[in-house]
Amino acid sequence: MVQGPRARPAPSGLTVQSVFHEPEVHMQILSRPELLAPVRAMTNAMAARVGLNDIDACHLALALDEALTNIIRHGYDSDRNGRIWIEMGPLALTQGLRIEIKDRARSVNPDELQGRDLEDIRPGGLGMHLMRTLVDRFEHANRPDGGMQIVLEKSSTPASVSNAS
Amino acid sequence: MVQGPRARPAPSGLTVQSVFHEPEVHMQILSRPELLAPVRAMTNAMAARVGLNDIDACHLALALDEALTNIIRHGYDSDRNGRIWIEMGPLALTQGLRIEIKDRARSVNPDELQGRDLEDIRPGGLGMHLMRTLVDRFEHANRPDGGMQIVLEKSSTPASVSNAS
Amino acid sequence: MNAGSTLEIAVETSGETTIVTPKGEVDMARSPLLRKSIADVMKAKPKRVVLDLSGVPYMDSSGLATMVEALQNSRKNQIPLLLCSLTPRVRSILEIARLNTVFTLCDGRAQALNG
Amino acid sequence: MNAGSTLEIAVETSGETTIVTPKGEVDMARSPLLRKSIADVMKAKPKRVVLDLSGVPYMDSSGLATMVEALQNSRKNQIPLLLCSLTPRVRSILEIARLNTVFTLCDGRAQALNG
Ligand SMILES: Nc1ncnc2c1ncn2[C@@H]1O[C@H](COP(=O)(O)OP(=O)(O)O)[C@@H](O)[C@H]1O
Ligand SMILES: Nc1ncnc2c1ncn2[C@@H]1O[C@H](COP(=O)(O)OP(=O)(O)O)[C@@H](O)[C@H]1O
Repeated sequence: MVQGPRARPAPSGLTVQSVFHEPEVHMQILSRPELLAPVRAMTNAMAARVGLNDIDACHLALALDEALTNIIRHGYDSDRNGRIWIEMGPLALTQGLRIEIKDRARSVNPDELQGRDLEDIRPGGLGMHLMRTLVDRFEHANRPDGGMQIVLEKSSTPASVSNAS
Repeated sequence: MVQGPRARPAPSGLTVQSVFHEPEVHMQILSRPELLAPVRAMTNAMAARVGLNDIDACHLALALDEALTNIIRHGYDSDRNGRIWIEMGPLALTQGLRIEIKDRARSVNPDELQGRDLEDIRPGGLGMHLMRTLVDRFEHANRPDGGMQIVLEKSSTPASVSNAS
Repeated sequence: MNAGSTLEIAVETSGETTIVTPKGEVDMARSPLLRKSIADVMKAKPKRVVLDLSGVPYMDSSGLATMVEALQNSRKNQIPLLLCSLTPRVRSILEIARLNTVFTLCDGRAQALNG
Repeated sequence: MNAGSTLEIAVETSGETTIVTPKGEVDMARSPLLRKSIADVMKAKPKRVVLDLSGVPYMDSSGLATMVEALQNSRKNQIPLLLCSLTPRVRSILEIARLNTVFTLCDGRAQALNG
């Protein structure tokens, strides 16, 4: 009997749990592009649950998507059996959502993660720019035990601001 | 600094991983009604990923919802900090999805789980009937280590059948 | 959109009929809102109540229970309750719960108002 | 619905214009399908290509990259490429990527066909 991929405990993070956010959902997914849509659907609904509007929810889901896409493509080199851990929960001080992402893929020098210059119109290199721009807080670090950790936070923007464009 | 709820390893199950299904997503959620919508969104997208049509996906998501609702209300007595583990992945032999649900709530005599007679029109007691009817395979057991384990499986019905009504 | 809940409920009157139109998925977290809306409407003793379900793509057993309770309330108070404009998913859920024959179902709102 | 993919792409012609209409979310798993569709359309050397995005509620950077590639292809082959009917979400994503000024955007399909 073949053993399927089993859940493993998430690697321990660089930050400790705090009064500023409370994880409500912990996930472990395999590094497969087909799982991006399910995770996105969950993210949008979690964002609505904490009070983010439709556009803000979409932008947070996009930031997470870009992080996962990079981990799948660059971190795990498109191996379909890598593990990715995702944690989501409301921020305590504002209406907002915090997402923490961890992998056990090869870690990379943060200087390599700049992405391309936007003036240089060509496919690729957009992911890092989008992630940085789409959320209020973006952190990206190598963990001492190997692998990476990404933090994304987005709070509710007042309707008047977010509906402006 | 207050420690938020941390992820704990899922309790070990009664069944072993097999060639017949492959878990792709492992989740741990807190026992909160507000998390039903995010889990449902994820379930619908996972069902679409394995090829279930819209109505079948909705029925599987409903069966999961009923299981979670019962665990939240009856198992954890509406305590908002209980843990529920959910595992999802494609079936190997048919286009379908398997979902496994575990809790560490008080377990219950399976005879108590009958639900009400459908002829008796009153609110409540519908959940068990729906769960049994909505999926192809429904298993409900007490684990030796305490808590319950529920298995739900649903395979794709041919379009001609599912669109008939 | 109000934080945490994405069920919105509109109540309007047309002649002596009160129409309740929930918009969003009805689950354990949201059915109390629907229960309260319908109870409030019944208290005003309208001649008829129509529950327009066109905006409800999903309903679980707590939603079904809410509607069964409303039906019992309507019988006790002799206020006819009609459901109209069910989405295919909600219709299929009602059928599986074998409640489709218990409620008075109308295809559209016009039919419910004239029926 | 085909298993695993929920992106459907319709290709039609109107006069000398070819219109490509994807329906669904475009992410890393689905953008290769869109890339191939557009490449096939370009190969037939139509006078103009319109990408109707009314059915695309979401697009990630792999979708954007696909469109940038299509634009480069269109410039090389001197086949004008127009995007029309963007949803508010996709428009906002294009703006954040600062690609809204790089592409020719039209409000509706009619405008794209006459423009
Ligand atoms: N998780 C990761 N692991 C390893 N390398 C990464 C990771 N994320 C990004 N990178 C590196 O950073 C570069 C820029 O990433 P990005 O802006 O998303 O553009 P793209 O992925 O299209 O190249 C990538 O080409 C890759 O070399
Ligand atoms: N996870 C559970 N833990 C404990 N008791 C349960 C659980 N699920 C169901 N039950 C029992 O089974 C009964 C029938 O459940 P159900 O058909 O869902 O109807 P309802 O929840 O509306 O009463 C419940 O009233 C409860 O006593």
